[in-house]
Amino acid sequence: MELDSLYQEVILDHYKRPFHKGLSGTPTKQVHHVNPSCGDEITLNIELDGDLIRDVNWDGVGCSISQASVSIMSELLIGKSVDDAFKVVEEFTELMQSKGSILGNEEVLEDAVAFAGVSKFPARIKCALLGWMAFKDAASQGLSQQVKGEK
Amino acid sequence: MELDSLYQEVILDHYKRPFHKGLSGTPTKQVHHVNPSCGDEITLNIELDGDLIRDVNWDGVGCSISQASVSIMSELLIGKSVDDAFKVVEEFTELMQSKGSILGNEEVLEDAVAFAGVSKFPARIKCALLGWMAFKDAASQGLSQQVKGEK
Amino acid sequence: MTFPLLDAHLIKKDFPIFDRVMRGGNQLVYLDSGATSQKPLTVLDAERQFYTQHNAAVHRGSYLLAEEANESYDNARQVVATFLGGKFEETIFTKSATEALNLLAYSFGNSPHGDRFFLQPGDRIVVSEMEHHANLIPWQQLAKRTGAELAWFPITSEGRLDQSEINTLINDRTKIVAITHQSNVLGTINPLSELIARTHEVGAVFVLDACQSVPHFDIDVKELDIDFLAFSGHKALGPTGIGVLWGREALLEIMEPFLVGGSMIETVTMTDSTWAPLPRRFEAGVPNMAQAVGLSAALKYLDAVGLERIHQHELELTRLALGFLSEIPGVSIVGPTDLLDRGGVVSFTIDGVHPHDVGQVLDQHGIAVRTGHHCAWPLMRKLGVVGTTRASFYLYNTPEDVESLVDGVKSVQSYFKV
Amino acid sequence: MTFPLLDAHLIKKDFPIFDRVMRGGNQLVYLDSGATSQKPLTVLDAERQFYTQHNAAVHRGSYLLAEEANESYDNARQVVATFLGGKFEETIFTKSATEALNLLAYSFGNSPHGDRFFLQPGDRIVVSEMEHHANLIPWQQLAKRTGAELAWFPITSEGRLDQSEINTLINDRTKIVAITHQSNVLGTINPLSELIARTHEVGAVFVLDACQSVPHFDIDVKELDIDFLAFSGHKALGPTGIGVLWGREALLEIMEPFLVGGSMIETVTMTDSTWAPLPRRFEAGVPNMAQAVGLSAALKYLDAVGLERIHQHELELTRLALGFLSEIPGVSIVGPTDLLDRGGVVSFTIDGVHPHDVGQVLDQHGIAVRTGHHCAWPLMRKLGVVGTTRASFYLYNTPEDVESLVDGVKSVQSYFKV
Ligand SMILES: Cc1ncc(COP(=O)(O)O)c(C=O)c1O
Ligand SMILES: Cc1ncc(COP(=O)(O)O)c(C=O)c1O
Repeated sequence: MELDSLYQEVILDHYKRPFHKGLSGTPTKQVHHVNPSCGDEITLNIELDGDLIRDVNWDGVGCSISQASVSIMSELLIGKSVDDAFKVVEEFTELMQSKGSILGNEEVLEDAVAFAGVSKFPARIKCALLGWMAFKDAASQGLSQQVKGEK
Repeated sequence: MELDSLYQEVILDHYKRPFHKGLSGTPTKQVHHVNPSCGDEITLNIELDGDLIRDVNWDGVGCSISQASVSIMSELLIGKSVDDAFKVVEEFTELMQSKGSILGNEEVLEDAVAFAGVSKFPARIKCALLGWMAFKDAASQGLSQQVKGEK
Repeated sequence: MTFPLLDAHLIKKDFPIFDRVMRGGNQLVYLDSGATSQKPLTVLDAERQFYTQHNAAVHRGSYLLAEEANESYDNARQVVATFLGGKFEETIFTKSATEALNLLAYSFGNSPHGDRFFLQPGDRIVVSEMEHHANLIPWQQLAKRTGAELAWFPITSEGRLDQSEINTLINDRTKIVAITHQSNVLGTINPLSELIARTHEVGAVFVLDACQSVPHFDIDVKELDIDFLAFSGHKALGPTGIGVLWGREALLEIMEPFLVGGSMIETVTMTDSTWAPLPRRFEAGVPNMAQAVGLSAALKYLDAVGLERIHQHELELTRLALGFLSEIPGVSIVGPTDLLDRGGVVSFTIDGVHPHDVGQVLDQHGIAVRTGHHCAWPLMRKLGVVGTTRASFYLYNTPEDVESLVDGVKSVQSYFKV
Repeated sequence: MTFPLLDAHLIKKDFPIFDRVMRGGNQLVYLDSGATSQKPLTVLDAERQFYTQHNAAVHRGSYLLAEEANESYDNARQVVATFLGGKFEETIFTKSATEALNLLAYSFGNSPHGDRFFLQPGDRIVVSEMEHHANLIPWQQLAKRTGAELAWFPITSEGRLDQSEINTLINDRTKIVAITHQSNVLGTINPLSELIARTHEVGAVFVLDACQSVPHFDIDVKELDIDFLAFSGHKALGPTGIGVLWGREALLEIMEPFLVGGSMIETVTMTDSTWAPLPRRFEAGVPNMAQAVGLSAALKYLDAVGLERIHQHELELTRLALGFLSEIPGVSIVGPTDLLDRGGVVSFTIDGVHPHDVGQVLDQHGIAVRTGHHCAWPLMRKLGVVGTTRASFYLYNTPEDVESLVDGVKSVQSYFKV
């Protein structure tokens, strides 16, 4: 069934038991993003140590796709350098815009390749990207904050 | 030809040699009316003596229909009581809205029956009515001015 | 099951879109008429007829096509006016209900000091907590621009307008009261008579957002005794790109214009303009002529079927839906659960499944519902939900559509194992 | 006579209205495209296809029809953006050019104190004496509301923009310069490069009224280096009820919204709202989806024929018309009599016959022209005429149409014995 390409098992698992959910720690930067068409919201904390992503945690409301996506993303990006993380974000964004034409690079995206099916459902792409856009925003702001020595 | 029902000889005559054109006298009331869609304009003077229409004169720019109509109207209404004039105006308005279904009462409208054909040309009805509406406005205002003793 | 009121199966045949095949090879079960309605062939044909036979700019030419275009456009306006129980001069074509409501807000905002519609700090605008953004934000922003205060009717836990504080809410400083006729989320039909009486008692004007009522049941602006009304053509079987503002003649006549430009003027110099009489004063530019003609064909179609029959038909579908859905464990109706003062809109939530996911699974069955906040975010917050799934009914919906919905909801639950 | 550029006879066949029979049993000679254009079948079919296959409210549903409606609407926007040489985000659908220009004026008027677009006494808005009311009155009224000053370029006796005082007219206090690309009365195409350079030199924004240019010749917003552009779909073979505002992204991004309501928000509470990113911030409510789709089909049709060919074709017709008409005693051309910087619009007067009467006699021959002030009253006063008769050409006009016009003009003179 077409639907199963959207709702992969790993997505439903992360939806039911999300990782890194709950705001904690002393974030370098906190951002709040909204998807105006469906009302999904996310607050995302990033903790940086120079270029290193020490922690990502978040809270929010949203559908299975948006919740699972941010859960898988957090797991994937913690411990990476911001540069490397941005490459992953780029790869994921590309996958989302592929309209089902690519499967996604499992080396880079790991569990996040499960979202390949989302790209065939235009209305859900924004759900899958919500957390990633929040991360990108937080990381960029966090970095430049550190550079300016505001931290 | 259909066109000849619009441009009756008497209309073209009045267009070329309009009656009572040129503002003069000491009007009881002067009004200025405009047809915004085509830009036709008229300034109309009315001179009342109680209920009696002593004079109507006017100036303006406009098409053959609007110019001839006010010319014929002036000729027709001068010397009548305002009450009688209003009845003529009503009869003329009805003729204009008849979409060609009536010929007009020649007893009341005299030369103005020549405009019967205009009612089949919706875009020209406003041209034919411009002067009559100005007259109605001027007469009503003139009357109530006299009543209030403002004259 | 007998539905003697309306043969929706037959009506469906007038709407070509029902021939489409949806995801999973399913037939279309369209339950999103609250967002936009489908269009009968007669509406599409009316538009095409205008374009292929009578297309010319209205108000602007004296040739035959222009006369015909004028006549088509005037006739369309008369049909809408009659449908609402109003006058030709009182019926303004806009592009949507949203524009109609903004027209009011901007026109009031343009009023010179001392004018009836002039707003200043201390003045009050009253709305309700169940407004669609289109009948909230224009007033909210007008309040901000003028310093006036925005106040609102709360809603009860059942999703009805709480009118208990009506006399303090609508007070002497109130200039405008703007309320929806039927909630697009809850289906609640608001009882208006006291609201309108109180509004007029304090000398304010009453604006009715009739987006969800005009297409679905009989209304008459004179009987209601309202001052302004707005609705959108696309929710009433009509084309997109057309809406209507109806206003009391005496009020429209003293209002400032909104959009300015061609066709709405009397005279123009470089530095000054005067305005044309109603209704043209509020319609600047070459208007949406074909859409007006299409809308009038839509309203004629509704009239031919009969608004009262449509309303009763929708109520029957609602009765079915409420009955079946509330029997399913884990499903909660959002809004009134009885048929009192209610239209054909049923919102609900499913425990453990986000509305967006509900909609996705239903889509796989060919069922089109709306999910999310329905452009009524303040209402969602008040109800304490992130969103709902909403089924909205119209004259082409059948009892079988409701059964499909109910089966679909059950399959959502089994898919997500809740 | 050979017209190698374009086979207008063949093109006519794409437009069903040319099958109509007019007054006097004549074929339609449509010379009023300056007011509104006729529509090719492909545009009508595109709209119908949207309604019968993909109709749903955009931005609002996750079911298949809604996805398709979104895609149709997005594609339409991309077609328009590409046609203009702009970006997707910069391309806003309105109901008309009139709405687009009012959008700018109201948005600027909504700017908070100190903002780039905030206007106050001492500031200046510059237009020209040849503006259509749609590009005059919004600025005139904005000036009144804010206390800013309205200044204008005069025109020469030949009907060209008099730019001799450009540096004093566009001065340091100037915030907005709004000029038409091509006069709808005179056919004059205004040379823009100095105007735009001077506008930017003083830090003002340049607004182009492209109603008479976008449908008729190739333009590119980036090459022109303008800041805003407005045009109407119905003059470009598209449906009624659709217009476009194009704006530079960096400017649109800092502008206040105009119409407010659904779909243009980010978050909403009872007392406050934040706005969605471009282009949605400027499109409140369920949009004119079918009309957007129709417009994109129209622009594709124009592209397929080729804008440069269309322009050259219109120039050839204009050359013919100017030549023949100026040979007739008693006929005076209003506007430039050569082809330099000129489009396919020819205005003229006939001694002793009022334009309205000219139009009436031409109508009897099946010829549709526009007569009167053409929504440009200040220009009429400047030219010292009560109105003109205007023939405007488009891709479906043939040399025979021009001959009919010329014959018609002669019969006007003989009918009125002048
Ligand atoms: C030069 C010009 N500007 C603006 C407009 C206004 O266009 P619309 O009435 O379609 O909004 C027109 C046409 O009427 C025009 O010719
Ligand atoms: C109650 C209500 N008001 C206003 C609107 C706005 O209508 P539109 O988007 O057609 O302008 C809608 C529909 O979206 C609605 O349901």
